[in-house]
Amino acid sequence: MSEPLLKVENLKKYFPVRRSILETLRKEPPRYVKAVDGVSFEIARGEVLALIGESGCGKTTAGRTILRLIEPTEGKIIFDGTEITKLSHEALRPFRRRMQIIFQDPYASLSPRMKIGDAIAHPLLVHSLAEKEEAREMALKMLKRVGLTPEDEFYDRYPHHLSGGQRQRVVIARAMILKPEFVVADEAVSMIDVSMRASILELLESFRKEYNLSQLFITHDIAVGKLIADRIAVMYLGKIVEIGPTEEVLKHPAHPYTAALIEAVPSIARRKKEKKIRITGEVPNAANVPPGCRFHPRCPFADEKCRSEEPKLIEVSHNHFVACHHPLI
Amino acid sequence: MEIAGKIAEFLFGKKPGRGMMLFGLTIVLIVLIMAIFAPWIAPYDPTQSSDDVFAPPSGEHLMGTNRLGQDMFSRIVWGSRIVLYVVFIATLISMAIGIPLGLVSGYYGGKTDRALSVVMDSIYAFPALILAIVIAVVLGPSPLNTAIAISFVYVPTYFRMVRGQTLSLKGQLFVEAAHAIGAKNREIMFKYILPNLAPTILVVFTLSVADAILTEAGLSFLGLSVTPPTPDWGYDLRVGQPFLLDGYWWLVFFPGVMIMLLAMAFALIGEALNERVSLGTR
Amino acid sequence: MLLEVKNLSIYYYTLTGVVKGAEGVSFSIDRGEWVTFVGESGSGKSTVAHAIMNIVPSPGRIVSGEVVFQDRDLLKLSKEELREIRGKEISMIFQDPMTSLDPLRKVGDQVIEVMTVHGIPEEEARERAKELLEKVNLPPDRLDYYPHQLSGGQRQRISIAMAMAFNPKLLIADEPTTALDVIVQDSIMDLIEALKAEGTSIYFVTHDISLAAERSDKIAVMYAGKLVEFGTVEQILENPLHPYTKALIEAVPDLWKEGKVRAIPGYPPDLRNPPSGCRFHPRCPLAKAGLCDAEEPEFEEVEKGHYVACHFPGGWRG
Amino acid sequence: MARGLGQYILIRALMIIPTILILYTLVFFFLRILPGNPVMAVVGTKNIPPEQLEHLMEMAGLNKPLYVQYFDYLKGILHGDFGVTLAFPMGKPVWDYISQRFPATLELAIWAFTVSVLLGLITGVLGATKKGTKVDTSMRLYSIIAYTLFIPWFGMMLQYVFGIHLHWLPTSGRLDPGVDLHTITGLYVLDSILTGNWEALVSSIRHLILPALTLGIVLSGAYTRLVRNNMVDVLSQDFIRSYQARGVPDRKVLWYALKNAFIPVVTLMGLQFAILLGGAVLTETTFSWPGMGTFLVDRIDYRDYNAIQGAVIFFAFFVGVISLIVDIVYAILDPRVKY
Amino acid sequence: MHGLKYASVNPMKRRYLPALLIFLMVFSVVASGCIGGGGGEEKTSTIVIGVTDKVTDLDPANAYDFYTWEVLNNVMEGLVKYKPGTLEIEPGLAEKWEVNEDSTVWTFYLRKDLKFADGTPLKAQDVVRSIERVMKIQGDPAWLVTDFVDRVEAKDDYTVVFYLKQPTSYFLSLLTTPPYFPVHPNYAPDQIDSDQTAGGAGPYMITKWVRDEELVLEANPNYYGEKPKTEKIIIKFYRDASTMRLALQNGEIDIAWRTLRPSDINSLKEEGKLKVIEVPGGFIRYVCLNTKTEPTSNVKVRQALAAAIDRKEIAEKVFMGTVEPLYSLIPNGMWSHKDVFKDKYGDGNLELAKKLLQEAGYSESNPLEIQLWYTPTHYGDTEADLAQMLKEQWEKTGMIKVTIKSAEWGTYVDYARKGQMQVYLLGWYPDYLDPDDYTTPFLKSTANSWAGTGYANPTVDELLTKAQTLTSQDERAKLYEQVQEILAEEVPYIPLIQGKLFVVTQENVKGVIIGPDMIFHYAHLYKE
Repeated sequence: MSEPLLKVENLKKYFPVRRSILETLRKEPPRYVKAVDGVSFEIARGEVLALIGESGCGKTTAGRTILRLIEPTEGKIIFDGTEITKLSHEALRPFRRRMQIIFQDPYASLSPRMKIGDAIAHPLLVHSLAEKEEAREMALKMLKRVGLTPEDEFYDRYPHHLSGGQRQRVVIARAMILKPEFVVADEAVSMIDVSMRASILELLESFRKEYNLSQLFITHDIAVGKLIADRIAVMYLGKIVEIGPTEEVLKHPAHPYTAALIEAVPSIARRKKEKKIRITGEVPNAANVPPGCRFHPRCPFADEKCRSEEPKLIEVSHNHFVACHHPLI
Repeated sequence: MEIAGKIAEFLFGKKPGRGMMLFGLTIVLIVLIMAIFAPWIAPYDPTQSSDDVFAPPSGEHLMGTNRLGQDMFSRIVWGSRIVLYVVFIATLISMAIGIPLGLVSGYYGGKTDRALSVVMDSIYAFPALILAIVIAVVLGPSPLNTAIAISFVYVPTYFRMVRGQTLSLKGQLFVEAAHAIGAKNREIMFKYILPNLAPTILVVFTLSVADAILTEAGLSFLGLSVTPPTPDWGYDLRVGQPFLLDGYWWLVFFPGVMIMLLAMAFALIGEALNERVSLGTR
Repeated sequence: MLLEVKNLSIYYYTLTGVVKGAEGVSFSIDRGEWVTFVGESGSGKSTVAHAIMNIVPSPGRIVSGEVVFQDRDLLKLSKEELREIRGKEISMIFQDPMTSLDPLRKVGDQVIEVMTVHGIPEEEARERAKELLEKVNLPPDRLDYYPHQLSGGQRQRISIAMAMAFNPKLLIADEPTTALDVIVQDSIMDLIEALKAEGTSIYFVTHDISLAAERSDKIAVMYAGKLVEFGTVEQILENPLHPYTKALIEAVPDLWKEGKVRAIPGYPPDLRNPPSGCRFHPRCPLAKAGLCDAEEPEFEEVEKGHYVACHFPGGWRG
Repeated sequence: MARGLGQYILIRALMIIPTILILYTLVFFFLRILPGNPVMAVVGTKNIPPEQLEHLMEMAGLNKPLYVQYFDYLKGILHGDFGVTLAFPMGKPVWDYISQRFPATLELAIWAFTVSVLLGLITGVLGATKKGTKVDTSMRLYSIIAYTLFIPWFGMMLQYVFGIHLHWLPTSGRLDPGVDLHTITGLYVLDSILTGNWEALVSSIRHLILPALTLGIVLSGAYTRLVRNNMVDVLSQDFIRSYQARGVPDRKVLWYALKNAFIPVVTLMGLQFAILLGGAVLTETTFSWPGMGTFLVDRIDYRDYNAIQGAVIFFAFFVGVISLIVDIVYAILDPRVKY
Repeated sequence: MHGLKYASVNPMKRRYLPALLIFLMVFSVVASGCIGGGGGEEKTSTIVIGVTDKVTDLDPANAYDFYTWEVLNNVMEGLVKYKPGTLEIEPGLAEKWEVNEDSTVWTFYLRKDLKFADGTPLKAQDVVRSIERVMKIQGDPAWLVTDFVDRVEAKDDYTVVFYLKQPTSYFLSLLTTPPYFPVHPNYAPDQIDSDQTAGGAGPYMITKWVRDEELVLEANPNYYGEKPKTEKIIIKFYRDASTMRLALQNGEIDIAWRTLRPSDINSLKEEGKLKVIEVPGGFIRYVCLNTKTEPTSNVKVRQALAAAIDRKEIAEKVFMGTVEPLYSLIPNGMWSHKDVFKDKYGDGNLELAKKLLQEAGYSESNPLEIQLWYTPTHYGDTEADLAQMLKEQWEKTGMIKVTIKSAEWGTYVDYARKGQMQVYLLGWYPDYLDPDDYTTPFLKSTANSWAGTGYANPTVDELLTKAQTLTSQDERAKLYEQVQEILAEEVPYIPLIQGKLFVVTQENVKGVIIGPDMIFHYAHLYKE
């Protein structure tokens, strides 16, 4: 395997809990929400890694921290051999061109007062890749490329004239105009109507082929992950609990949590299924992470060891790692 | 042409509040015309006294004459200049200070922001008219000084509005997206945040103009705005007040109505704009 | 027949025009039956749900139709009569658990209130509230919490607890799990299923057809304010007759299905100005000029209990 | 919880200090920009020899360096000493004035405030529940017109109609001449009730009506608008429909909606109170109301530094206290607020 | 039918109607209460007087404004006083007095039956204590004592001797001023006691004092003289003339005293429902001209300005006939008064003004530019009109351009004292009624620094000093006439008008007596 494009090592992001004036005065120790608590993975060129987890598991924070839209607390982010964790903002700018992000909410990720054509052209101007006219031309081409035609008509529209699916195309166009090598797609389709989702996924897939684009695809929907990812990583409370090739993980989930997730997903193809694993309760607050295995309070198999000792990622089959004392395989 | 059409569409298009908008704009336009063409519109010299004192409204004196025999209509016409001058200078000054300060303060945050916010909040929370009175008295009566006194109390209005909006816009995804494409802070502030503030600024502008008109009138009512014989609505109202008891209602009625009509016109425009703005996005 | 909706139309009189939120919708629900309404956002599935309760939010108005519930047209009842039915005979849970509880009042007070407004004494209501919470797997002390102190899933459980207060004949669930994670979604679905087991009919709204697949008895597919297909789960999923239904099934990523998903081309129409003829024709692969764009297809029973509104039902098979 | 609230109040109260400091500093230096001083105002055109002028300046403490004057006064404030007047008369504690004048303003403010909130609630709720109808339109127009009423003009019109024309109500002052009232709080209506003085009660209420209506109506416009918009907002929320769907009677639902709509109104109240105090200056001037507003305007005429500073500081303090109370009320009303 | 609408619920009506009804009920009760009792039952023993002036300081050692002096005159008394309505001095607390030859030692013999309002006896020592107190406190009006009195002694319980610094012919008129009034021992001995209501030995005593709101006077039971005709006088303080006039017309007060606006007086007179009583007053208004700075340092310019003024027009238009034109600093009707400005320039003499301006080098193309200052509140609302009128009159010459400026009182006075204004308006209330008080403070170079005209003329200084020490009125009159001639020639001041006083009362009020001292003695008032 060649050198990975992106390498993340032991990434952590702790947010201090905003203390009230009283707590500050009482000198209570600061508390942290451990949104990302030691995450490591690699993504090869052209590879899609799906990061899956329930809301609040830290997957979104992880995505943003990797792009340094949020400053990491600890850990290393190595992009194409360069550690970008500590780069100054100025030094980071060239990397911004090569790494992009697509957000979940297409309504909020475009400035309401900017024509969508200008929004797409702006990255070119920011990185001095083109003059105004040229940028416009390129933006027009990109509009056509993402299927917003007639493109010159779309160029002058404002976001509120567009539907959610169309906006997401604009967002993708804006990210892709820089021909990035890596993109974080943060729940890129979860706010899009079902009928439209597939086409957005197709669009991303086409760029992947064209640019040999690596993707970190963040989603709560395993079915979507299955559709596009080469590998799947499952996150729970700030940690990756299982990571491996898509087929392998879905067919043979090693972590009880992964298994439960898979079983909870509704399906047309397998309507009346037997439930093997039932987990109860909800994800605890990331400010109070349970000791030991952080999944133990909800785990049907938890024992004393799980309550005290934190499991490490171990390889259960080729390239398939799990952090569990009692893996299912 | 196209832009003009769009502006016209924005202002007069069949949208909610069209009636309010039209009414407001008409009045503002009338007052503006009065101010610009005062020498041609006013039939008399507004400062010239005559022996024809306390004449009731008639064909000769549309709004009657005052105790010195000055033509009230001419004074109202010329008075529009002072009101507009004071109010617009005041609003411009406060915008010129409040908006950039709020933008930078909100965007960068930090200790300066906190200190500035405390100062602005303190002034903001204090009764504006009282502060304006103190400042106006100290600076002495002149339209420019009045404008300064008024602008002083509106700086925090703009500052707080812009700062608050900047703070919330700063957390929006599209700003994060701008970071992600590598835009610089200056670009983000002026290309992404400021344009999104514009509609709110416009609304606050019209509302603060409406408010400033009343503040100006309040200051001149207390005799702090202009020196006679300069025609000024608030001042004329003040000097006309004692004569209300003698039945010379026109001395009080017309200046008062003009003040409120103009303020109302701006408030109506602001209200209509507000509806358009909240309708325009999303 | 528990509920029979006949020719129901709801329009929204907005400032920018009249939005025909739902038009000519007819269907019926039997006792103990679970009917799921699927469709894209804006297809009218929630609007119909609101109309059954006669709580269409302003500026919406029910312009025609009947909602016959246990032989009474709900739309013709007096306020007081309707109030008696709401919350007792028919319960409703809403999409967003964040906003469907009054943020200023303790959830307990809200739960108890459902009972007291229907004539149960306060003390008894309090006791029953505790039981209800247990039923939805919440500790009774949650009664003293404010909504913001609960998670989304917990809040939705509270909503269900309230809906269960009287063993309603009908539960209207308007996308109750959209804002929730899959595991929580699953447990909420279990609760609704438990309610069904006690004899309650379910009117379930979702945009996720796979969610409909698992637990419903019948599926109703809505498109652009119209009911386009209605039938049993098997009929709809295994033998879809409307091209939209088929496209919808194919567009959903499914963990257990191999192969690609296929997007539906085009965009849903603007309901201020819906397309002529069949509303789906601009996106339909089968559309025939001069027919589909001119003539509105009838909503007809094609096989027993399987209704469809299409000029070419199942036409892709050749 | 209770302890938390107590400490919160304390800390929140401490935050009034910077506000006071900022306003004091502003006013202190503003007052000294132009030549002239209170001693001059006292002396006026009187033929007073220079030595005596010097003596008067010394008595007023005006010949000390500016920074000394600045800190001296500040020191006094810390001990609750607002200094003494420097003109007409010289040497009378400013606090005596404030304690005499403030209750008048407070009484006017309370009544005007009540009028404005009541009117705002009634018109706002009316507008919201009949959204889109003529009633709604008229309520919105009411809001704008009320907001743009020019206080002196409106006051004069009321004086003209109810005083001069109809002779129903007095047009100035707080009590009829010759009505004896033993003051306890300085709030005449309250004092009348406390002392069982029926004559004073009627008299003081009659004097209050016109100024309180003037100020109250003008300020109600903002409430109308806010209540209407909030109410429209709240009424469109799911929990309202959810109440309806549960069979909760409409009257109760409206009450719950009102409670929710009222919370942002509470936050407005603090600010409105400040505006109210500003408006009180004009109202007091129009109705010869012997309150803080007229006091301030009079003292500005004399350039009475200490009195102006004292009044401004007191206003700042009072406004701070009001906003503190508003915050506390807010925290009590809204369980989502953390402190 | 169409969803739930609140329109048909109407809980509003049910919820708020009661509140509204209660409000309306209260309102109507209150309103009708006033119709019934608005006129009030006749309380003949009480008279309510409205004023817009303020009582600043109840301590005669510091009070130095007209209205406060009036109140002090009603609750205190001096050793001598003016006979009501005249300038004739008559015995007050002192039943008789003696003066030495060069009028430097004055001996007064007190009445034996003197008591303060609370019954405390008043002795010579109290007089001495009071005078010494004034000298110690050094308040505003202290110079009225310290400039003249060297020391004061009590020979026995009933004899007081004043030793003066220099011969003072008009010492008795000084004695009628409040700084010479004996005060109750309750007054703080060596500091200002602004809110002290113990008073002195006057016909009234203060029974209630709410600053800026109300002052209640009741007849002093221990007063040596005649009992006041009205037991109780209530003084209501108004912020402005309009509200006072309203109160008068509304029947809330019996008398509107200082100061209604000229327009109010005029229309009340025309209306004829109330009595308007006119009293001459010693209050004068004049223009100050800076003799030190360009262009008013040029005497021709000053003369031209004086010539162009039309006092009759001012009196008519600005003051609506409530004042009379004044052609000298010494008021009309006071001995030695001469219409010097009328004789020299006439009224509105534009020709003469133009001629003088031309002589000074100005023309229509090169106009004289001046700044006219006024102060907006101190002299009332008419001040702005006065400034406007002067501007118009001066600009009528075609050779003058006037810019009007204004400053608040405290600043205005400072500007004046520093000589920073060019042409400005001031006014003068007499401290004591003697031509000296209308000349020396203006023209004597050692005494006129307050006015800021910078005027100094050794001849005038000499004339004035001489006039002060002479005792013969005829001889003094000659000197003052001479001074007035010089004043008209050199024009450091241009006299404009002299005020009149107006008392407007309800029909049934009788006994309004105000003398040349302009003090209203309430003791003579009564209602019919």
